Amino acid sequence: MQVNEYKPLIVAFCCNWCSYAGADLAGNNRLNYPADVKIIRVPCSCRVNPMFILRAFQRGADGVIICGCHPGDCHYTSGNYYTRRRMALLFSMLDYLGIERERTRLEWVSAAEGAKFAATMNDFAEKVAALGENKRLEDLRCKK
Amino acid sequence: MQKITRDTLVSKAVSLLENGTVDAVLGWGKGEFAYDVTPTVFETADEIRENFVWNDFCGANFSKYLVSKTRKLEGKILVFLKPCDTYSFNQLLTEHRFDREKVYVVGVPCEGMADISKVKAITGDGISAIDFTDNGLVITTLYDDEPKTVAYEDILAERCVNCKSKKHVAYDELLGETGEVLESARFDEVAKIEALTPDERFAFWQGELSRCIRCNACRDVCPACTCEKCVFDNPNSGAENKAPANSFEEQMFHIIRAFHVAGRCTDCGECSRVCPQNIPLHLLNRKFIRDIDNFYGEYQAGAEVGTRAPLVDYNLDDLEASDVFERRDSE
Amino acid sequence: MQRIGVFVCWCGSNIAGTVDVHAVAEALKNEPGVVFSTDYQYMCSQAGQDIIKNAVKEHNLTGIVVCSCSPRMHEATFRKTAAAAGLNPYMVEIANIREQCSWVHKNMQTGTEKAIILGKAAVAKVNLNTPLTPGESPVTKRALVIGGGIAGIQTALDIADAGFPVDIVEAKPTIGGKMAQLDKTFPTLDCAACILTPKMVDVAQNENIRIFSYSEVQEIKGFVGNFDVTIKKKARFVKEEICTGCGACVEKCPMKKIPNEFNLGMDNRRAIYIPFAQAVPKVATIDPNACNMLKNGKCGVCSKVCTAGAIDYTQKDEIISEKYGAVVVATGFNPISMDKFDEFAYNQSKDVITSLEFERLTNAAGPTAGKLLRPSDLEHPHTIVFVQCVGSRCAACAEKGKEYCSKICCMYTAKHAMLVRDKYPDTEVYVFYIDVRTPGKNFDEFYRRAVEEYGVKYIKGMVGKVTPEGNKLKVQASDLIANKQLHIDADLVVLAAAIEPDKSARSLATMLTASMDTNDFFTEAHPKLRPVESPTAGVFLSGACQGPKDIPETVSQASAAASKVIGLLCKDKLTGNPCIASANELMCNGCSTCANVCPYGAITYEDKEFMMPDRTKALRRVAQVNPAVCQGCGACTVACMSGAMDLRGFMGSQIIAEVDAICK
Amino acid sequence: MHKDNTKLTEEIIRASGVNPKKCMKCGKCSATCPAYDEMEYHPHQFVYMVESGDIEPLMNSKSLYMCLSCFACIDRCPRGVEPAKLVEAVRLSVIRQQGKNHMTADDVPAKLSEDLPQQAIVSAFRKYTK
Repeated sequence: MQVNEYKPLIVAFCCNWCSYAGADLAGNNRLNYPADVKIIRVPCSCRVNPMFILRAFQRGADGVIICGCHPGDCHYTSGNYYTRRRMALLFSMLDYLGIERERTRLEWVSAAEGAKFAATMNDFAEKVAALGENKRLEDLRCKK
Repeated sequence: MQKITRDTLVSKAVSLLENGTVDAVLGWGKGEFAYDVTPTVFETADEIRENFVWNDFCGANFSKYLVSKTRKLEGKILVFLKPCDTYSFNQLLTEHRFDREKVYVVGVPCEGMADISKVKAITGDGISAIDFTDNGLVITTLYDDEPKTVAYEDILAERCVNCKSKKHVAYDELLGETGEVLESARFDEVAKIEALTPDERFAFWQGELSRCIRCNACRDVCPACTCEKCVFDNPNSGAENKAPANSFEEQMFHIIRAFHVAGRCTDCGECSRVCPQNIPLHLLNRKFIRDIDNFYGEYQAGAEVGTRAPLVDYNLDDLEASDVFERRDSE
Repeated sequence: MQRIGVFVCWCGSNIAGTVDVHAVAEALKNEPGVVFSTDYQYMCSQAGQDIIKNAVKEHNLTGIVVCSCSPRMHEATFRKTAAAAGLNPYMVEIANIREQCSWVHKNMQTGTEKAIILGKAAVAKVNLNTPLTPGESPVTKRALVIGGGIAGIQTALDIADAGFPVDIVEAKPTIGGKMAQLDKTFPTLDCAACILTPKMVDVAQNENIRIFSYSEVQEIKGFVGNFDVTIKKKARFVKEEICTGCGACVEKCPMKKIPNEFNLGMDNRRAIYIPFAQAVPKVATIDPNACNMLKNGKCGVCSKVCTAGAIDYTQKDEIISEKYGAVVVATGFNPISMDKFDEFAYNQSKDVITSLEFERLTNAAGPTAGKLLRPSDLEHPHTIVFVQCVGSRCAACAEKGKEYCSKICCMYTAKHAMLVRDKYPDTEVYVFYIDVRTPGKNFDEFYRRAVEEYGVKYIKGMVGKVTPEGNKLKVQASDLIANKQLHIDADLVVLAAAIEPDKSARSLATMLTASMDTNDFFTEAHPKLRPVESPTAGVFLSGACQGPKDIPETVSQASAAASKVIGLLCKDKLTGNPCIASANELMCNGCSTCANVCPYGAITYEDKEFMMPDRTKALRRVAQVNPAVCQGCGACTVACMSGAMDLRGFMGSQIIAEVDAICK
Repeated sequence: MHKDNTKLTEEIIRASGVNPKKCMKCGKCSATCPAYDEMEYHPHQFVYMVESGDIEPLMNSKSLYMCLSCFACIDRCPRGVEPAKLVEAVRLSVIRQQGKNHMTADDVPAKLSEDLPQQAIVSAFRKYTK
């Protein structure tokens, strides 16, 4: 087993107003999390199309996490409520297809929660690393 | 066996066409084989008398055709809709996809439609003639001397076995009587899959989806897929793939397609009917419907015109995405 | 193909300490579109910015990637730099290699690898960037205030003082609202009329303010800076310009038994009436449901006695259309109905009243001329029971009460109790409370005075049942501290009814596409940071339409709303955020899904003729995004199935390019 | 504070379907209760005692059988706490634990009276019998 060698690839979509700022705060406070996490800035978590998530998996991502403002704190008042429904359904569908449920996550991280951002990323990266490479979505169609 | 007769439908169509109520009729037309029924626009009474078909293979849902047909036609078009078709009709109206004024809906009661693959499984291939009798279908094939009788209950399509409603939710006129919304077991199959282990689920779907030849029939027939241009045909969408370049794109196609119709899919079952590979695509749609019902309260797309679909709505105390599995596993 | 310049910042050792900046600059040189790549100690410094400017000129750059600190820090800086070099500012993208890379990773190798990937993602995005220009729209320099209570009055006065014309639309025949019905105000106990009526006069005399009383808003179209509003001025059958408010008509009107709304039905008015002496405008109004002349054509007394000739039985509703730059909602509140609270016997006994009715009973201009007499027999009540939280904090049943705290009841009940004990020391006063909530300047002191100086009996507990028996009200209540059930024979029971938004608010919100919460209070653009604005641009919130408020809070919110309106009206043109949604009409289904999720009501639909792929022409319904209203959240882009809706600056293709670059 | 009654408390909460945490301690239940003076523990105390797991004194108290199940407290509780259902649940658990009935068929004739609706006797019999 080469679990220790394996480095997962994680894409994090962060909303500009809360979570991206939370990630910046984690940086300001020098809170470590794995370099495997790469952040993409979006104006609001509701900008994250399920298509982006699948695209990331398609191109080899092992985990995708979406971070937005806490419910009730959305800069655009309602964006994260739509995100919550969309992701709940999408995650449930991926699980239904037999894809490991730990590969996707939706988290609420405020601009003040640098520590939560780092902790979340550490935890997520650890869980994804434990799963190993993301094969299932790729293999779903080719019967071995 | 359908209770309403072809003659009733034909004379209704002919009289509405002749008295000028409508200018065209959207109905089922003769195809190459007895079981092969083709959606057809009739413009004359003679065409209707000649080619109009009404039998147990008239499964096609015409709601979707109205989007393009009403655009082309100046006057009114008559459309025959079975109960499940009327849900799609309402959903399309909710989405402003055509002008209600340009359509004259005649509701047709439906006793359930036959699934040709179930028929062939019994009789074998080479069907040359079908007689519709009270006892079932009497089928003559090229390879058997004696015609075979198959009972209706053995060949009823899955979506009709689990019929969700015999109620017409939209019509201008009814032939026969409308029924009630039914208690159906349509989610049993979904629940069964949910109860499997992730590995088993994966194996199940791998088995099903690996057969996809990406013919797009499911998309083309789906009354919820009426986009002017599909994201999969659009070079700028970032998801374009007319033919799959790698295996992964297939999954993307089916997941995204199901996601795009989530909350809008009326569960008419056309996708599974037309799939040449018999992939149970309705199980993807029903999964979303079941989740929506469980997470956000029961919702039937198309039951009424103008309702707000669950994915464009929210509650302040909605289920968190992280609690989805807990909620489902606890059931 | 873009010509992209990459500028890697060291940020001293902040970045260079964990990221090999030369290696990053070198690696990014090979990315598609990159024609120039360099690194420098401090890119944000003047010298650093000059490097960028020179490179733009020298290498004819069309796009810029700065690998530096967070875009939240210096995106604006580098956009300005680009603009100064003649580039469109939106051709700049930042790769965040400080907060999200060098500061969180310790190892030089991993840091450098990640920085390169982040740089690649930024390059991939810039390759798809297009120049963006913010849209502009003109501003109509006139404000509309809907509601003429203290909130509307204060907002209108403040806006008018800044020199902008304001119209107030008020549904009642006079402005003044609920405050005009109050007797004294807490915690200072000055009389409401004494402080309100001068303000009402100010409104009437201010030449920047027009009052449309007895009117309602019928239709609102348009968007921030450009609202088209239709106002229906209901016929009052009296010529407003001519009526002098002398009141002769009122005195002579034979229809005397019309319940007087201003006194909450506790006395009567005539069919022609002026709500109260200090009404503004002080003109008479004929109640068409009560006037014999209007109903049967018999009477005409008022017309005969009016020396000014102001009566006009043929007057019709008038429709006024006006343009406004800003709309202020100040529709206020009402006490909820007590019909569902049988246990308090409100409908069985005249002596069970609400607090607002109590205000009228103690008001010098009220039905008893200020003497506290019980409504049933006009006797002095000797025992009064006040019940707090009637319908407030009531989560059990939505039809009955409200889940929220109505906020003002604790204080006005303390005021009532105190005033009673002050004027009539022989009266026993009980207040049943669940909690006494008195946050506010001098509020708790006020409540304590009621207890300590005036001897009001505050009892922690609730009234369970009120039963009228003879001329008494049997009150059964709990005292939770003494752990006893109390039975009090009261003469008067006063219910602190919960307050709810005015019924007109819901339809108004629909017209404005302004969002509301489940209780029909208007939602703020941000609960903490933008409390007086609606998420719908150009719509502002004043007073209790946004949530329960007392007078000082209402007035401060009213002035805050006014200052926001003034800020808007000061501008000649509105410059929008260019990163907004836009619909590709050729792909749009016109399905309204996007409009359903838009929190700002920025999306409308139009029928347009299109050449279809089969060369026929067809009329299709397509989405139109109003650039002045869209805030660029992107909710619509995901709701849109066909992908017709896209967000400038965060296009689907750009984000996918970033994903691809990261996952390569 | 109290002896560990977690299991019993949970049982009572589950049997009654009541969430005592919703209580805001206004006392309207006690204000409204017609049997208040007969009770050692009053409705609002009842809710609080269940919430804090102080069940035993309740189970040993006569208060349980003083509740008339008139449901005035349920009707008037502004938070939808439904104290009478808690009383009922505690009553039931006493009956279950003791394995005996608080009222037998033999007790009925003695209780019959002109003024008492027969229905009250029947429902009391049901309530106090396993």
